[in-house]
Amino acid sequence: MLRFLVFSLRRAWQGFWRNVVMSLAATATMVLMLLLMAGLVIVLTGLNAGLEYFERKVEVEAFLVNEASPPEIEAAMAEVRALPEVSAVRYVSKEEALQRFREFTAAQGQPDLTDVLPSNPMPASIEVDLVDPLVYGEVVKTLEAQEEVVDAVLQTRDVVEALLTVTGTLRIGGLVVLGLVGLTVFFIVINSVRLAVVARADEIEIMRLVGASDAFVRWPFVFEGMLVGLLGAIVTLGVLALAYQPLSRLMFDFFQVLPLDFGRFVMRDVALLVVGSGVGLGALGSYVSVRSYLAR
Amino acid sequence: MLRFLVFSLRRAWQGFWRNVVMSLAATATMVLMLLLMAGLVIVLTGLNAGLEYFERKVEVEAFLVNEASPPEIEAAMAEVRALPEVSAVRYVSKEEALQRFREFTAAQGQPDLTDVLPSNPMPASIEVDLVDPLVYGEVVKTLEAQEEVVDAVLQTRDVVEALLTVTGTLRIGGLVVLGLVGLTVFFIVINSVRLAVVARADEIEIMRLVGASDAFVRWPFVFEGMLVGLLGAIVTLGVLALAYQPLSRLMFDFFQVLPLDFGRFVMRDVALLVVGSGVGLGALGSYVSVRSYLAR
Amino acid sequence: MILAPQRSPEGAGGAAPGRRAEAVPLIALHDVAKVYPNGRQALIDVDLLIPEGDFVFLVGPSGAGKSTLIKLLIRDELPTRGAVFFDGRDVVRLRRGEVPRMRRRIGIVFQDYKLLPRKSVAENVAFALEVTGALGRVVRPAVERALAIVGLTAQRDQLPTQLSGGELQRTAIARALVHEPKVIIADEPTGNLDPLTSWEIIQLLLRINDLGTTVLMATHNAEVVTALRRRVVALEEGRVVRDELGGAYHREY
Amino acid sequence: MILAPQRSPEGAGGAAPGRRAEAVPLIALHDVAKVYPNGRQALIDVDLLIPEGDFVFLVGPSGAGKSTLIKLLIRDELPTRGAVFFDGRDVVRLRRGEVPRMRRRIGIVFQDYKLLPRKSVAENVAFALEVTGALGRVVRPAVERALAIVGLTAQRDQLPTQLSGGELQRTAIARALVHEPKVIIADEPTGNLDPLTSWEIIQLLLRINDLGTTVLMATHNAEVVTALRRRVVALEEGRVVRDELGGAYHREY
Ligand SMILES: Nc1ncnc2c1ncn2[C@@H]1O[C@H](COP(=O)(O)OP(=O)(O)OP(=O)(O)O)[C@@H](O)[C@H]1O
Ligand SMILES: Nc1ncnc2c1ncn2[C@@H]1O[C@H](COP(=O)(O)OP(=O)(O)OP(=O)(O)O)[C@@H](O)[C@H]1O
Ligand SMILES: [Mg+2]
Ligand SMILES: [Mg+2]
Repeated sequence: MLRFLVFSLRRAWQGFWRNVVMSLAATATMVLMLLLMAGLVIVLTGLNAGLEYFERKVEVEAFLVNEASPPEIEAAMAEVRALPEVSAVRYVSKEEALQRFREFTAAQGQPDLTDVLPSNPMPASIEVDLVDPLVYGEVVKTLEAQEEVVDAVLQTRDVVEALLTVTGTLRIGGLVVLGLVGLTVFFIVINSVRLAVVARADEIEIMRLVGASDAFVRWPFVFEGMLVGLLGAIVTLGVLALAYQPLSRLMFDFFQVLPLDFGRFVMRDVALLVVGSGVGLGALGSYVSVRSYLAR
Repeated sequence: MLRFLVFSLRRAWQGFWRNVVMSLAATATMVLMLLLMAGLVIVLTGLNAGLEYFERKVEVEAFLVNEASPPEIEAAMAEVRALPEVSAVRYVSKEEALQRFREFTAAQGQPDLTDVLPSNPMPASIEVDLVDPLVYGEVVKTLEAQEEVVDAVLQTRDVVEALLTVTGTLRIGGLVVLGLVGLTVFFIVINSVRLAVVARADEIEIMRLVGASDAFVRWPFVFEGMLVGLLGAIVTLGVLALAYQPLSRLMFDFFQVLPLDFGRFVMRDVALLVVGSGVGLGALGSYVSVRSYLAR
Repeated sequence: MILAPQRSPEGAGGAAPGRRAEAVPLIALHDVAKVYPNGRQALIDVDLLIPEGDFVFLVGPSGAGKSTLIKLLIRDELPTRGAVFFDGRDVVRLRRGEVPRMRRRIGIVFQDYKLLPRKSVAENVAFALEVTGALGRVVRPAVERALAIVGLTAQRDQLPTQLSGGELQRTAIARALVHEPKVIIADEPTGNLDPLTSWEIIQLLLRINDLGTTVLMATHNAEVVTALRRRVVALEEGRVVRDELGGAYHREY
Repeated sequence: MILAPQRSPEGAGGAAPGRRAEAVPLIALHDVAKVYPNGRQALIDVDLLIPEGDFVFLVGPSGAGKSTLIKLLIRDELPTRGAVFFDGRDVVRLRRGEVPRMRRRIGIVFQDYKLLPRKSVAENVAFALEVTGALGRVVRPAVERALAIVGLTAQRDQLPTQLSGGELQRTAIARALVHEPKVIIADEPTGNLDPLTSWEIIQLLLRINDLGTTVLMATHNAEVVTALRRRVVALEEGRVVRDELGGAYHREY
């Protein structure tokens, strides 16, 4: 068994080099396809990280009555903080609220209307971050129950849902594109491995006529396909490594809000994906192609 | 000459069918690659149309003094309308402005503060659409000169530039992706045509030994490559036609503001692109591949 | 399975005596016909028994069906009608895994050599041993011996494209011998060899036959056939027209 | 260019008389050596003049360099040393476009046939005419005539994979004849043919030669060579060891 494995591996290595034009052509295809896939995965991961950042901004906001005293507010906040759906609770004073509003309208290019107001109209508020932006649970009810402190709870449900629709659409769109490109990559790679095997159909036929069993014919080809995939993956990773610096700078510029540890983790996943799909597709392509000649 | 052309075309046709496994494998690759490219072009065109729509919303806004009389306002508007940079001029009354502000804050999920105001604080305004969002020209100066009517001109230059930076980045990013995918498509197609030719190197050698001139060997192969490209393009267009309905619905949902004639025009361009690059790549791939065997 | 031995005594009729008619026939064709998909009838009504240890010349004009008969024996083609037995087993009904095992017991020299184009002479010869699962240390000396026999030691590392016609043919012969098969089937093994080398190959086959290996050889070499006076089976347009012991090449085809 | 005709009277020395020594030699090799990239010396010190209209047998044991000599003539390989002339032109110095034109004037039967695998018998034969730019209405009847001559009319639409060894060889012969070339160079053209068909092919070549076509034929067919008593050039280990008019095959190789 081990002997057969070693034997097949040696055969595969020979086969690769004796067909070197074909092998390198197949490898080149492999590299381009893996790059395409890796690039897409990286972009989508970045997009996803960006979307998550937006989603994390979703929160429940309770406007407080002007008369609420600090201890009352503290008590209300403690009660909310105890809920399992809640990840964080913050107090925003009247002044902070006005400041934020001014910044917001300025950023929107709207004229600052707060100057013409006789007094600060913004209420103080409690901001509640949720563990899952779609699971409100008891949060709203709990806040509304604090009648002596809370004036009104901002029902951001609509906004949240609108936002989540957008991010969801982008995510699904991204996954669909990834799926389609993945399928394309799959077929292209299988196809080019197949072309290389088709060109050697005569060889397979001769081997069989001389008494080679199916396994004897198949495994060297499968290993050769894996070799093509591995080589393709290595080249791809090399290219990605070279492109890493400029690429990650571009990513940070684009999705300014990414968590800092994004790059390292994603690259490890991408490397696994590239090597896995390279080797896997190479093996599968050879297996399928050789099978159609062995089936006869 | 014509005889040679007909002869070569017949040979190409024969060659295609006598290598049908190879030919169809190359065609399949071609189809996938053309689909990838066409899909990308369509998405980018849609994105572009969306961006243009946003850019078109860029405008200059002049807030009017409360005392301005209708004829004075008319006169000011006429003067602005006469400027070549201007594409349209609109009057927005105080009521309209308040209404818009309410809708805007509601859409942003902000509490409606206008209820607490003693009177309508929003000024009436003149909105000016520009032909090119970056060319203000005399517009701002002209408006500011109308001192008895215009209170202040909204300097949206910053906002406009921020917006244009974003759309510009998206456009350039799109073009870069398109360029990279285009290159990938180019190499993959050339590569798979080359694989098909490599497999027939012996044939080329035999033809030459029997006294075939280079042209005699080359042109049937080039036409065969074009045939593969054409067939690939036709299949691709078929797939696109089938996907047209659901695709364009999706596009409208996504970029809700597309001009209505988007689909038809883009599809014509995409069709030309697909056929052109299919046939061109097929021919080029064959030409290059055969040349390497003729050069010997 | 049982058919072949049973029918052997009377099976082939008057035309096919066979040197050791009582022995179990190693190869048996019963009423075989082969029509190729394009309609060409390559074999008709072929009955043939070859006992173990026989030496048989298969002669006949170009296109008579000699190679087709050989292809049926190794199950490269399937008969349209009739049964083909090798060592008592119906070749057509072998299960997938059994076909390679059957082929490994035969040494075949193909008319078009069928060498692996990207393997050297030595590797091509070694291949026939490797498929039997032979160990590396057994393979090397056996290959060298086979190459020495056909006189290709100097060419051992050349690829088929770097060989002369006769060297290709000798490589094919070496490959057929190297695993010491039960039967050697050689399709025109001396067509590209000079008379001297041809005689050496024939002498070799005779010696191997003396050691018990059955030999079936399709040939156009009238001189050899006539000189050796072994069993001659003559095909003409797909039919066995002659099957005689100690025959000559006879009639000028 | 001027060299070949000039050297022709004395060129080949005592060993190479040539039937019409005064005539312009159609083929001339001067001091040719061929070493293959792997170091094998296939030809050494070869001088050979073949006047127009000659009929020459090229004999020698397997691996002597016969096919290599033929490959040099059609510029399939380039000589390591020396010059090869065809019809007064140095074959090595031909410009790109001239090589196909030169090859079209030669009809070649390759030892391994070199048929186009995806073209039928008729298409393969037609190909040699089509490359000359012949019109379709000329091609058809010429192809049919060539196929009739070699007896392959019935197989005209079969692909090479569907042919017997002798049929492949005859297809190659038909392709070499069909465009009525100035020279026919045949490398072992009867190796896979039965004696009767072989004789028919030889007779055909003799008739074509009588009409003025030069014929160079590498062969192992001792019977034919000895019977015809034409010019025989013998190679051994890359050297011309014999060149005589009316020679026999001689020595058993
Ligand atoms: N795959 C095929 N498809 C169709 N016809 C075939 C096929 N193989 C062989 N034939 C035909 O069957 C006939 C017998 O072929 P076969 O190869 O058995 O002849 P042969 O006796 O070996 O001749 P040779 O001495 O020339 O090798 C020939 O006429 C040939 O054209
Ligand atoms: N491409 C090549 N590379 C290396 N060596 C070669 C090549 N072609 C031929 N040879 C060697 O050159 C020698 C002469 O070969 P050639 O084909 O000329 O022999 P030949 O006289 O035609 O023999 P045969 O009668 O067997 O066809 C042989 O020993 C062969 O191994
Ligand atoms: Mg045969
Ligand atoms: Mg030779």
